[in-house]
Amino acid sequence: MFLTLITFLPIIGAILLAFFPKENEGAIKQTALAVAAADFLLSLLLWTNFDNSTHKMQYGLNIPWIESWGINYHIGLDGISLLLYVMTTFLTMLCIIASWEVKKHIREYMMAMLALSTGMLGVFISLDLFMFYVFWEFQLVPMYIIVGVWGGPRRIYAAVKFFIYTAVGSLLMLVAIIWIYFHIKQTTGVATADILFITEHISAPLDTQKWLWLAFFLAFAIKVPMFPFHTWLPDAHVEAPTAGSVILAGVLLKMGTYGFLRFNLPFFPQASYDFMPFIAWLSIIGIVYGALVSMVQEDLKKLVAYSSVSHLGFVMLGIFALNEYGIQGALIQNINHGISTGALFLLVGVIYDRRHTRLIKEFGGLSKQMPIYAVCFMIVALSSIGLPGMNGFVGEFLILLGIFQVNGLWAACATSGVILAACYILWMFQRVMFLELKNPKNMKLKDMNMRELITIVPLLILIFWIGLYPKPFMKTFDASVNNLVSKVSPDNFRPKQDHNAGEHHASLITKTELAKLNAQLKTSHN
Amino acid sequence: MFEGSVPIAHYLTLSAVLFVIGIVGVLVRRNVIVVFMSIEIMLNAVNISLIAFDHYLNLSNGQIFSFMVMCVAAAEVSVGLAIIIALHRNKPTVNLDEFNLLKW
Amino acid sequence: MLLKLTCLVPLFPLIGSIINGFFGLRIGKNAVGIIAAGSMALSFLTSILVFIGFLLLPEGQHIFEQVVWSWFGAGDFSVDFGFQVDPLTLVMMFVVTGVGFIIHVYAIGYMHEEYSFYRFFAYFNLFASAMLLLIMGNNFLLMFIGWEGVGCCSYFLIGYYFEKKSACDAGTKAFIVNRVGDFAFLLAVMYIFNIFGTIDFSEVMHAAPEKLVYAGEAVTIITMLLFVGATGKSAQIPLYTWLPDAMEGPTPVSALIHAATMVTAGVYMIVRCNALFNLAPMTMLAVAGIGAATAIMAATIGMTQFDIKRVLAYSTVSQIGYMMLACGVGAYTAAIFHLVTHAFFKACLFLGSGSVIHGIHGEQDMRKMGGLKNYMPVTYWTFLVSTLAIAGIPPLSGFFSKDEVLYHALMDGNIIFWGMGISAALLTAFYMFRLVFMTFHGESRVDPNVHPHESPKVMTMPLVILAGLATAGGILGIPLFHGWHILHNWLEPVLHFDLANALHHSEHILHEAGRHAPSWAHLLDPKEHNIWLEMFLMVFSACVAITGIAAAYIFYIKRPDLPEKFTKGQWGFELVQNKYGVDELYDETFVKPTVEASNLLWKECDAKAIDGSVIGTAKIIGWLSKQAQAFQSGFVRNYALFIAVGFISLLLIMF
Amino acid sequence: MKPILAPESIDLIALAPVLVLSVFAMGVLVLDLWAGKNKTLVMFVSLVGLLMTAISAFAKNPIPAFAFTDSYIVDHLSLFFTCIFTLSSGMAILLSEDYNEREGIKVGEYYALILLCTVGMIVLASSTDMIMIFLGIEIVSICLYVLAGFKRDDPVSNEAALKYFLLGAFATGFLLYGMTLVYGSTGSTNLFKIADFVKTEGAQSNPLLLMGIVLLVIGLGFKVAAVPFHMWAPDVYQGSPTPVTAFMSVGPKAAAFAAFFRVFTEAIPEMAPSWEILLCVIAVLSMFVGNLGAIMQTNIKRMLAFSSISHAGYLLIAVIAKSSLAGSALLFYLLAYSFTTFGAFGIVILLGRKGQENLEIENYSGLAYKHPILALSMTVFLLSLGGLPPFAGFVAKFYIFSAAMEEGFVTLVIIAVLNSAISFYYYLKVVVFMYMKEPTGEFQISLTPMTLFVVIIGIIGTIELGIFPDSIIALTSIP
Amino acid sequence: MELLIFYPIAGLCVALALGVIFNNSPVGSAMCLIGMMLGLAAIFVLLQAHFIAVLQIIIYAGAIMVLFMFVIMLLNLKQANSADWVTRDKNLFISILTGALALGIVYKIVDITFMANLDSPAILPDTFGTVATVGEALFTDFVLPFEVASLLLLAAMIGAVVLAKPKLD
Repeated sequence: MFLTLITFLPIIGAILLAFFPKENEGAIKQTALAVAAADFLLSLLLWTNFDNSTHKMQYGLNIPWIESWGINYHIGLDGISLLLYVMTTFLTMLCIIASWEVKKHIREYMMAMLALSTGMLGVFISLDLFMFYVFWEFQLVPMYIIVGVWGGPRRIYAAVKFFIYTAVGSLLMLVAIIWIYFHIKQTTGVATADILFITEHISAPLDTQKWLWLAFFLAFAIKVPMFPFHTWLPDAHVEAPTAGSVILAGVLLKMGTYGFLRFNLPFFPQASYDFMPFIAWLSIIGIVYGALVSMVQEDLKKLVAYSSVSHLGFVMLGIFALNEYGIQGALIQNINHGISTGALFLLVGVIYDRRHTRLIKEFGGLSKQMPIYAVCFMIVALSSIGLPGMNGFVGEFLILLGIFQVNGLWAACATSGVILAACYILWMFQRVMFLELKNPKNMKLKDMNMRELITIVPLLILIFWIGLYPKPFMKTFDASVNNLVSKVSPDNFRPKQDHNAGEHHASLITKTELAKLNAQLKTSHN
Repeated sequence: MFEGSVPIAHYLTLSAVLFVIGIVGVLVRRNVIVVFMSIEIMLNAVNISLIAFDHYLNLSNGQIFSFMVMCVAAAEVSVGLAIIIALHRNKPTVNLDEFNLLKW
Repeated sequence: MLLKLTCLVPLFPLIGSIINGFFGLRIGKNAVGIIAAGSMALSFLTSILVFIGFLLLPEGQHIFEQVVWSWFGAGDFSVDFGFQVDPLTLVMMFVVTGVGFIIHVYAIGYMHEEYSFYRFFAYFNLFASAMLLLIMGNNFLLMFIGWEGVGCCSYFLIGYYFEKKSACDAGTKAFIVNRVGDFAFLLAVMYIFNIFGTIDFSEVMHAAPEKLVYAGEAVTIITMLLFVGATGKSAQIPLYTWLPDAMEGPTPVSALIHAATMVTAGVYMIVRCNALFNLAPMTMLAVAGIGAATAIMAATIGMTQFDIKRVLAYSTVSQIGYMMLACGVGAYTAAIFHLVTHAFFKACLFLGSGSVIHGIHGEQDMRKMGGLKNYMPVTYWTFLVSTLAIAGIPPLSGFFSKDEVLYHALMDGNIIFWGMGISAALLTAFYMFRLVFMTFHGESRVDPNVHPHESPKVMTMPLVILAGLATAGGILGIPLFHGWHILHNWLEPVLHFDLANALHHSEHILHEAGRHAPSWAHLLDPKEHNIWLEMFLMVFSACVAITGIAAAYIFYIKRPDLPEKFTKGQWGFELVQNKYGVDELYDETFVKPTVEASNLLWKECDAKAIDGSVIGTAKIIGWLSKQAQAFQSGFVRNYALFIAVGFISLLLIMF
Repeated sequence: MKPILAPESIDLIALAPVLVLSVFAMGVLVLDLWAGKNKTLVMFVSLVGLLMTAISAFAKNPIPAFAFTDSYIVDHLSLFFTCIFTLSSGMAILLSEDYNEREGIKVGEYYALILLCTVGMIVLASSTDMIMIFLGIEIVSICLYVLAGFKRDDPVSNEAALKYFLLGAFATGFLLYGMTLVYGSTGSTNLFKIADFVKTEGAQSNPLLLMGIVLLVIGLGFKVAAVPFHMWAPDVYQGSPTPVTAFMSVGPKAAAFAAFFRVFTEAIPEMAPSWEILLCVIAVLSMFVGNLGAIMQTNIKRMLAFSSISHAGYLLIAVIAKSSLAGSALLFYLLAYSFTTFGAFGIVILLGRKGQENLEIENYSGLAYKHPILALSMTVFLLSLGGLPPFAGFVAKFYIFSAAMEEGFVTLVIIAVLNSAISFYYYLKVVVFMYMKEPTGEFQISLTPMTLFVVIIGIIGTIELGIFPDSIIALTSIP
Repeated sequence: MELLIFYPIAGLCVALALGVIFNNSPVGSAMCLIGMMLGLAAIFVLLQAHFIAVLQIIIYAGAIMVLFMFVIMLLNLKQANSADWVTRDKNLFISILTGALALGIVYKIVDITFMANLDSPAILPDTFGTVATVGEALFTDFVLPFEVASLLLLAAMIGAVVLAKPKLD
């Protein structure tokens, strides 16, 4: 019930705002902020009361919704969704602060923001396929409006592209959902779309599994976005208003990775295992490709957008390592990307508000004019290239560790992304912040004001917190991930002897192999 | 050789031929009235097969049916001609191709 | 218990940097300087306390670990935020904190004119604490924090004059080149975890002989990767190119980061991992080879440069080459010994050069110097002492360390390494004295309207101290009597390695895995320490050094015209002078292609191919919709026609 | 000669809705003579008539009940359809009130025709004899011919009427021919008898029957505006008075689908293998042509016409699936569709004013900031038409797709799904204009009560069916 | 005997039908149509559907055609303008297509018709097709359609009035 309240609080707020007079902008903004902040604080309660020891769904609520189809209003949080949930409320709050200066149709803007928030929260809590789909599609609309109304010059193109592109994927997922619904109905005789139940009972033959897997994959891969499906992202990011980009990068993309963890892996473990190399290579291409392309961007936001492609490649790689290291790394990297990239977008927004351009060549030498800004930017930049001691490193290392367990080559290719990340971020930083302050337009730029600092500082704190002491975050999903891994671990599928040994541990004994030797010895004794 | 009755297929063929002639009429003529007549031809053609089937099956549904068809035809004619008159009021022509405001 | 203070050692500079970073602008320069230097002093004193505490440890315990908190982990992987103190760490701690403190003091004087004084010291302290983290971390990842941390700080400090393009480029270059090394390091760590299930130094080193096969694939790959990491940090072939450019930074930075401490991190890491390297003869060969090659190549370049700091930079590269050579032949003690002495005299040299530059208002070209010894005596004398030390003139520190390296190169390595080493020594002596002569002797070529002057006390005192250390540093390892060798005995617990046991294990493992083990018997036959040979070598290398000096004297004092004559139009010289064109080579082979490829990817692949296909689909749909519209001709006749066509086609489908 | 005995199968209770409504229709005609200029009274009477019809539909139970020698049936399908018809006619009348006021259509016959049309629909939905079906269709069509041309002074309206009439009559010919052939090859006009005959005699391969089916497909396909028999729809929808357009795109379509469903699932389910393919082709074509055609449109009525073509495609999927679940899906879809469509057309009407109908999509620019509520509801309707959750359209689509999926028409469902992705484009286009463009002209919108009322009903229905569809689903589900 | 009567009449009907659609003047077409309908009546007689035959003459040839003529006169359509023919202007393609189409359809239908094995005609009683028989069916089994037809006509009537009235009050 509490969870329901938190989830729907924002949209209630939005409806409330509808009755505010247009002119009374102050009140509108304050109310919106109040709602968002309240939501965030309440969601913090969820975190503090969360029981880390179990993978079971918590704060669950399961009441019939469409009885004749056996569809329920079934919600709950587990380790995988908790942090994303909290991050959503958190970023929503920050975004509302960040868009304090929005002039045009402020009321509609805030309403859209809050509605969007509910949509995203709903995605993370729903434990019923039908309900999940409802939220999954619903949140497109406010985002579409935000991009399309308050965006840049090509906003309409970007918005429509975003909407249609995402919709195409999701609709195929819908087909898969219906298929599963009937499959379950036939096999178990229960008409239900309950995710947990399905996870328990789904037993499709492998080839069907693969088709279904692909259907889900398309939906999520477009959302993530994975390599060949990423082209909507730069447009959307570039055109979206600052807050829009932050939400887009911070939460919407995570919904894709979340989907992989919630559906593809548990529903179709065998298929996931079979598709592992395919995903791995796509992710690796994404990592390198994203990095290379962002290196030559002239528009700051575009650069960040492509860097997201690269980062999300890491996340996907981690998920499809199919072991604790990888998946935990992926989850924490989700959060990290939300924080770092979100912060980057906020910072880009700061200079965009002042100069109304994002072209790198327009800037240079800013750190002389706005030192605080430069410092914040530096910290965020370093965290996004994964400097150890900052958040980025924790995730990336775990992910690479995880994928290394599977295949050293993949790990090596992926790690090269680390170098390229340094290249594009530092080069960009140099061109924007360093060198002489030539452009007269930049001569009298103001440094960050209080409001902007308020939006950035919490993120900076998080950057170091997660970088140096991520335990409080990581322990939330420990149990859930272990449970997940126990389901999807490749050992369940691959022929029993560990063929890693054959390939690249040639002349050494891995832990597993030692264990096996001991086991043999024991058996020989008895 | 002139003994025996006409095989039903021939009646059907006749009706088919007339039906198609009706179609062609609709397709090739631009005069509303004539197009309309062609449609009447089609209905009549159908009547033939209805009766023929009745004759073949010794039933009376077909005749009822064709009776209804005639009602319908009458109704349609009245309405249709009314429409044509209404049209003519605004635009004194019966050339179908000149009614071309609505397209694309 | 004193050892509990360990965690404070890196903490003090960190606090100092935070204070300076946030409030530096308000509290004024003096306060900033005091805080910065003070924090270093504090951590130096703390290290002394830790040292005492370490000495008080019960007999046989040679390592102390202090876990501050558990950093992160997943599944059975977990890594602590913990420090470890052992003899090696202590040595490095003293070098870093001690030399670091001195250089901080010097910097107060040197940077005094700077506006963003506080920024400099914030970075500087931050660097110190990162460096301490690097050497004190008790596992690979913590070391990696320091490892990247120092890289990052050096990036800031090289780019300290961020309005100079060259400075920014140099900084970025340094960072990225280092990243290449880090990339290998990271892979090595993962591989290590894959095998050992832990990344704790002590555990890994302890388990190495049981888990790894001597000369096996795994250990070779791991050590190779680690070594690549080391080449990145320690500016060895092929990743050395960033170090000379790094001289864009302020001189104290060059002294502390690019001479005394950071660049030696690679050597430290290899010594730290000696247990792994001992198992990988091939890697060792590579280490030694690269080291020797770097030593010679850098020395040759050093002979041809005219920028005083660049000369020193190349000499640094070449000296680190020595250390690598030592590591490569298994003479870890020698490596560390040379590291320490090098820290002393190279720091002194850099600071001296800084003092010179400061004295003649920022001129760095030696051709515009000369005859300065009268203007700045202190600088001159200290500089001379350090030069003698690096040239290897007994009884200065450099002599002993370098000599030990060469001895081991001959004994444990082979004659080629020794040959390379000794020739490098010759070149060193030559170009260092070339430097001295061009700078301090001969007639002044200084720009007349510049009036050279000696630097203030705060800058000269450190010079004196360092010169003293450079002189006396040799005591650490004078091999007078067999086995009497302070450093050697001190480091024994860290470097102890039982080869026989390791080989035994390897055979066992291979047997288990059903493979056949090669015979390693010959590796075990003992080598005796030949005191007389060592004596002979000492004398020989001393002569070599003197020869070098003499050559330099002839070239730059007696017959200043000779260099011209020899170098004029020599393509060889040209080649060497522009550093064998390695920078250009890298530019052509890596940088440019990458950028072009990226542009291609973006403009062609992304915009045209991938996004093109998306937009193309949309276009196709639009076109189709135009067609669909075209049917709506508005003629009843056509509509009827469609019905008829539909009729016939349905009939065709049906039948 | 012996006297003719009235058969005992005459059952006026079963026929109640038809009787009530026809009585009211005539009543309205008579009333119109006295009512004079102000037609409000007439309107109310006809609304009452519709209400009573809806009630009287439930008079007969238990259902299913047969009457008139099995040529008339009262079952779940016909009952629910009757409700949909009355609802849609009611909304149409409400819409017409203000519209007619504005456009100066002050004729009582208008209402009488709508009522008669509704009678036709009811007959169509509940008759199980081809003759009845034919008559039903004809009643509906003739009323619509007239209604389409009701703006007599407007050449566009006339043209719409003419086109509709000529093509309708043309298609009637096909339908008739088809029925004839079916009758000839099965020896009966009664759907159940036909079914029996087909089952027992195994006439699956009888060529005459097959051709009859083809012709039936054409005739009915024309009524539901399925490709390639759809060409009339855009023109007629655009030309007719807007309320009539709304009415046409819901009631008669629904009725035609009722007939479609009855004929194909009750008379010739045995022949499914042979007609499935035909319907699949038509359905796919309808979806594609409908959506593609809509993309380029600038006139909103025309756009909605094309979209209704594509919806016909979706609905055909239900006919193809032909399970009882499909029937329920059909009902639900049509209900949702009627709410949504009437809401949308209501707003279209609200935006127009005398002499300037504002039917171009450009006219919607910036509506969101002048009349946010209107814009929002329009958005809701359009998204619901596109099938976006949480609105009625989504649940309806989900329902139909499920039905098809259960019968194993996966490919068909995938095509449908992709089509709704295309459809988002043009639905969003309107949203783009409303929200993302600056206003071009001034809006002079008089929020007339009746129309507003319809819009509100539409909104309520759309959201209710979208978020809490359970009750309705329970109603629609055929036992 | 039947044959002798059937084929000429059938031929005549077809000819007249063609006459309807290929006749330049509407009046001519109407005349042909009347003729055709009479021919059909004859064919109905051949089929012993006397009642329908009569209706055919009364309703079609009588009422409906009169209506047609009436309208033609009302709108006094003269010789159709030359644009009346599709075949006489650019849309040649369409017309050819239509011709091909027509022949195709005819062929197809006839083909199908002969495919069906319709060779066991029932033995007809004398009462077949008499007013009595048809009437009885009409008022027993088909009473509902009969009634509904009245509604149809009502609707048509209203419609005709509404549309054709010179001016609506």
